[in-house]
Amino acid sequence: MNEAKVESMVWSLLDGHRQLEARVDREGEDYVVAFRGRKLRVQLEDPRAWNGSGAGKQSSGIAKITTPMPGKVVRVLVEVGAEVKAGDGVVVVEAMKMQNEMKSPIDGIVKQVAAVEGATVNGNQMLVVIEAHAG
Amino acid sequence: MNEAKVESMVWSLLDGHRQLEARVDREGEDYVVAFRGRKLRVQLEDPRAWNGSGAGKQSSGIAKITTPMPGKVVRVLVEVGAEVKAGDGVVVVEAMKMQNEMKSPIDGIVKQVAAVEGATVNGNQMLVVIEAHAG
Amino acid sequence: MLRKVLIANRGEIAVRVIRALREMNIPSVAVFSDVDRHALHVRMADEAVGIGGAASADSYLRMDKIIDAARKVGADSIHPGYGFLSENAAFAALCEKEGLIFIGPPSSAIEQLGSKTSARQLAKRAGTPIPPGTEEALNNANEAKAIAREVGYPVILKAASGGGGKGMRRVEREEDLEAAFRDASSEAERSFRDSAVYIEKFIVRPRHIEIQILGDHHGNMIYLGERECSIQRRHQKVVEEAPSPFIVNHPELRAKMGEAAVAAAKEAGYTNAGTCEFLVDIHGNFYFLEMNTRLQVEHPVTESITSIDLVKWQLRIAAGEKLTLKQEDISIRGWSMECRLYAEDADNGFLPSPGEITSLSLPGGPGVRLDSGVYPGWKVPLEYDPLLIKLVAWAETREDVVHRLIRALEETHIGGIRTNVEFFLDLLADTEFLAADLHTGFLDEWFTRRKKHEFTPAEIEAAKRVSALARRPKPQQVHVKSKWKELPLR
Amino acid sequence: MLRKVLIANRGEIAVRVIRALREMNIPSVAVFSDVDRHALHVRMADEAVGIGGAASADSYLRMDKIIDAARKVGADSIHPGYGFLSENAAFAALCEKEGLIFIGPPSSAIEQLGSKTSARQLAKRAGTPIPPGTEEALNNANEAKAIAREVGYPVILKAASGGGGKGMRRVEREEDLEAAFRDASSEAERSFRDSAVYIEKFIVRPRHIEIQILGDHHGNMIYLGERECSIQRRHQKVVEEAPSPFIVNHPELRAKMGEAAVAAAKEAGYTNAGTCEFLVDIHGNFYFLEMNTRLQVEHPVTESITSIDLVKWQLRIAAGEKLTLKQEDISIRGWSMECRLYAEDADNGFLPSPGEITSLSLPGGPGVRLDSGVYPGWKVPLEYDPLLIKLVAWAETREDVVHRLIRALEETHIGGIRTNVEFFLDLLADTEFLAADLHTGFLDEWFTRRKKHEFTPAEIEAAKRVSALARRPKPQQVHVKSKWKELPLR
Repeated sequence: MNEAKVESMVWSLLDGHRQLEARVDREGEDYVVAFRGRKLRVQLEDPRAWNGSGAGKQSSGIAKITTPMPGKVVRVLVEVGAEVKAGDGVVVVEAMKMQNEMKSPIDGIVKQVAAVEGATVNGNQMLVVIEAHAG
Repeated sequence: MNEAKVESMVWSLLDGHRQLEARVDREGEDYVVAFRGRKLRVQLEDPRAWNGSGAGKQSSGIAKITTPMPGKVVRVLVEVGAEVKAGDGVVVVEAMKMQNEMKSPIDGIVKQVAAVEGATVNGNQMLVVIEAHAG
Repeated sequence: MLRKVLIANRGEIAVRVIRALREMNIPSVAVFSDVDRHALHVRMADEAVGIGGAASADSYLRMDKIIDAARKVGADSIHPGYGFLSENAAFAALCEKEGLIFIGPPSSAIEQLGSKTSARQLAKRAGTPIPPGTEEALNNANEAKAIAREVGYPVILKAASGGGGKGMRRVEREEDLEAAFRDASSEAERSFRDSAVYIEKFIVRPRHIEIQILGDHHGNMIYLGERECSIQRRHQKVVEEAPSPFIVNHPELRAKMGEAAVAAAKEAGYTNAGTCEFLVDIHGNFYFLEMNTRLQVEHPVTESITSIDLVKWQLRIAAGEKLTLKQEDISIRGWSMECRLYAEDADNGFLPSPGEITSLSLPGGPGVRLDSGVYPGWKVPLEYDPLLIKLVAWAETREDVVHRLIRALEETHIGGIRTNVEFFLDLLADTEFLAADLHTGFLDEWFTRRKKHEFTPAEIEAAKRVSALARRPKPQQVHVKSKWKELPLR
Repeated sequence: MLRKVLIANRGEIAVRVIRALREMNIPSVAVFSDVDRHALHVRMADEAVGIGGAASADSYLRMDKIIDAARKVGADSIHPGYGFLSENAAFAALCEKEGLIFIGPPSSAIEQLGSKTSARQLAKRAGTPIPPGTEEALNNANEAKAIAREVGYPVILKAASGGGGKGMRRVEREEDLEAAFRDASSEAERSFRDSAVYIEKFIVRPRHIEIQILGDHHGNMIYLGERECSIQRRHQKVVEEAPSPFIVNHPELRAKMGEAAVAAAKEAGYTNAGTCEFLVDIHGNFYFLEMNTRLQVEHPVTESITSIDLVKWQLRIAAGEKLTLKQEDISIRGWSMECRLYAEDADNGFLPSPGEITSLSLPGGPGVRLDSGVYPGWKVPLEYDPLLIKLVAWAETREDVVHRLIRALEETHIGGIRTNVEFFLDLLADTEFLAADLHTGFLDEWFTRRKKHEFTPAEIEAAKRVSALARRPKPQQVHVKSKWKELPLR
């Protein structure tokens, strides 16, 4: 494959005569590669356990609720020690005129609340940790 | 004046309420500042004597003929020791389908010929040095 | 002509207005909140005035600060754009009181058309068809039940002061009406500080088709064809086009709807640019929905097919000029379609995605218009609407314009944040979309059948390759002072 | 339809053709010389083939390599763009022989129209008006003298195989004719390897007005209005517009000239897109100048006012499709004007200015079309034509389009090289230009009265300030390996 770096983070690739223009952006640990408007995520490092939005999808163990986007915490709905059911709202984050309620993915006990009402949060910032009921 | 750097080498300036967007590019020792498509040259350093295209305009002393643009030397019309009159062609440089004949600005003797036929030259590269006749 | 215009807005619409002003040699004044000092609309303006904090309530919604800014710079007129104060009758009235030209309709027209119930009454007086239902706010659920029996289910409850889909509830059966009434009222109270709710017959699989109008202060008013905006999510338009594929097949409707829109606007004493929104059922019955008393986001598609510059006409009309265009001068050529490029994660419930645009490459070539409010390096603030760029295409036919938009979207690269570019690429390739079988529920149905894009093996291979290249550390650029060289390195 | 198209060109025109192909779902193949591996047209193509060295003679003019590339990738057709091989009858003939579709007229038409003298003869046969003079090359200066006496001075000598203003000499008086004949012949010999020269009456203060035509392989041919290209320097067009301000005031000429162009093209057995160039004198007499047997650089202004995509029609016609457009379908809307943005130093004899585009910011908004062949970071090679970007604007009137172009030029920033942006800003503000009193010598006259732009004191102050800011060194970014830290630093 013949690679020509045409701009910073942009390559023109020739595979035989086939031409592909690839634009690369970093997103956290990943690389996002775009071909004609379509983006493909490439993980070069091993994804770290218990980090990122994937972690929230666990149905047992520990769930870390993180923000899917930057925004402002407008409401914290739980306290440490509170019992929550899967689907219960835990924190409300607002960005760009939209309010989004973060929900617990599991039944369990609130172990940690990092979210503070009125605070600005980045994408993927941890808000609440919930530990599943044993068994 | 309130200055906001909005991009690399681009400023938005507020002078009271008047807003000016200034885009800066380096060109050799100078800075070129653009306001709405119009470019203004700013010399921060002292201009060096006998360098750049201004030097070619001397009518006595030494004239260094330099290329006003990158290109290819297609013909060298003089040799060291040759006598030239002001207006005589000394070197022909071609770029982008256009041939440009560099002319001597003074009457004098060719002291040095740096141009080589077929060679690629950069902008402002010295081609020929001519010394004016004494007196 | 106007002497100096302050734009009480931000983003792409402020840029749009500034461009019109520059082409007319009228000085432009931007206003900006603290997070918008670096914004594109500020960079392009002749003058700029800071008006306060990042939150809209502290800046772009502060009437006093905006009037004050206009005074300070000697502006004689204010363009409100869309959103923010654009449909605020109190702001228009304040401008009138302060002797500033509000570039829009008179405050009295905004007032009458601002409440959905009074707009319904007005449309009824003008003979503009309205959906069967009430013109007045309901006092209780029992009133709602009586009317629902009369007009037949399904019905829809709507907040009288509403907009943007808030305070709305569709009801299929009488037993659900009471709960829906309660929900709609309380949502209306929360969103608009007005719990008033009214009821209408729900139009099944309707199209959203709207008529652009222009009226001057000399009694002249025309309509400039229609736009179809049936592609909506959460009652927000996403793709707009002109003409409407439905009207093209029912050409007699254009004049009928146009005249109905003009009649309603005249009844309100309307001037300047405005839009009359209709719901159209499959039989071609059309019903007045509401009047938007401002420039619409989607105005460029009308400009593209009529070759008329709506913003320049807004400015001329505001300056008291006569509308020299006659109804017979308005003709339609080709097809235009707009994609609203948003900073949002279209694969994740359209969550907003503010942040820095780390790289930006935009399309060009024939038939492509870009109304952008951003630039590479701009940090999209989280406080405002996530609209980044309007990508508008024009071509000879609807099929051609869809292909042109796809080509243009493929040329678009917005790095660092998530956008809906791929959502549009998928939607525009949909066969039912191409068949123009549109209705306001189209997107909800489409999401369930949406096909996932498959990358080719060559693309996947290439992606890995360039990621590795991107990761490769650059040759170490260590600037070492010369004396360091003399140190003994092990 | 065509199966796969190879574009035997580079720069903005290759990009233009690739965009049309992508919108029609036809695979595109770029070719590139060694210095063009990173060029924009390569980045946008589906396939790309290297064809040799930087010099055109080693790559873009190598018929064998281009045919070979088409074979390798399985292309069935070749679009020649403009320049390079586009008007080379031998290349068109080679394509025909090799069974490849040449997207342009048949080689026989190029052949007949390629020599100015045979084109003159052909136009005469077709009844298309030609300037008084010879149809045949002159044998000597005495023949020239005899004809000059007949048609009257001033006369012009032209190279029979010429183009681009080379081998041309205007002669005012008989005593200058002999020297001019010698000069023109030798320049023609040097430039075109053909010393043949012919003579014509010189039209004083003529306008350059040209007619766009389209013809299919089924005997249908139409004209698509005119373009005025009177703004020239060294016989090179710089600003083009459509319609022509002169024709707008003499509307009967459009059909007359259009029919004359079609007659000449039919006489040559012409197909596909072509342009018939005329000189028009102040009385409205028009004279056949030459036929350009290819797409013109300035085709977008015709596309803008007719709403017809010329490149897509080139492709359809080449594929054997019928021209479904009838003459009565062609109508003109608004006004369009093009500025050719060149890498050149407009303040210094328009010397080419190749080099790296260190920063690039392009205009957008309503009525702006950009046909660009460059991107930020692209190093403009010195081997080719310095055209970077065509900035095309459309608006309702000529005055509006000039103001729009000025606004768009003010939004344009091309850093690192010199361009003619400021030249256009000055020219478009000229009152005689606005008055549309154009002729081919307009620019020469304008240069003598050109006003120098004056910066405001605030701008000069700001320029110094930002230069100082730009100069300020960044905090030293030294990446030191950890073990170095342990070294004893004095």
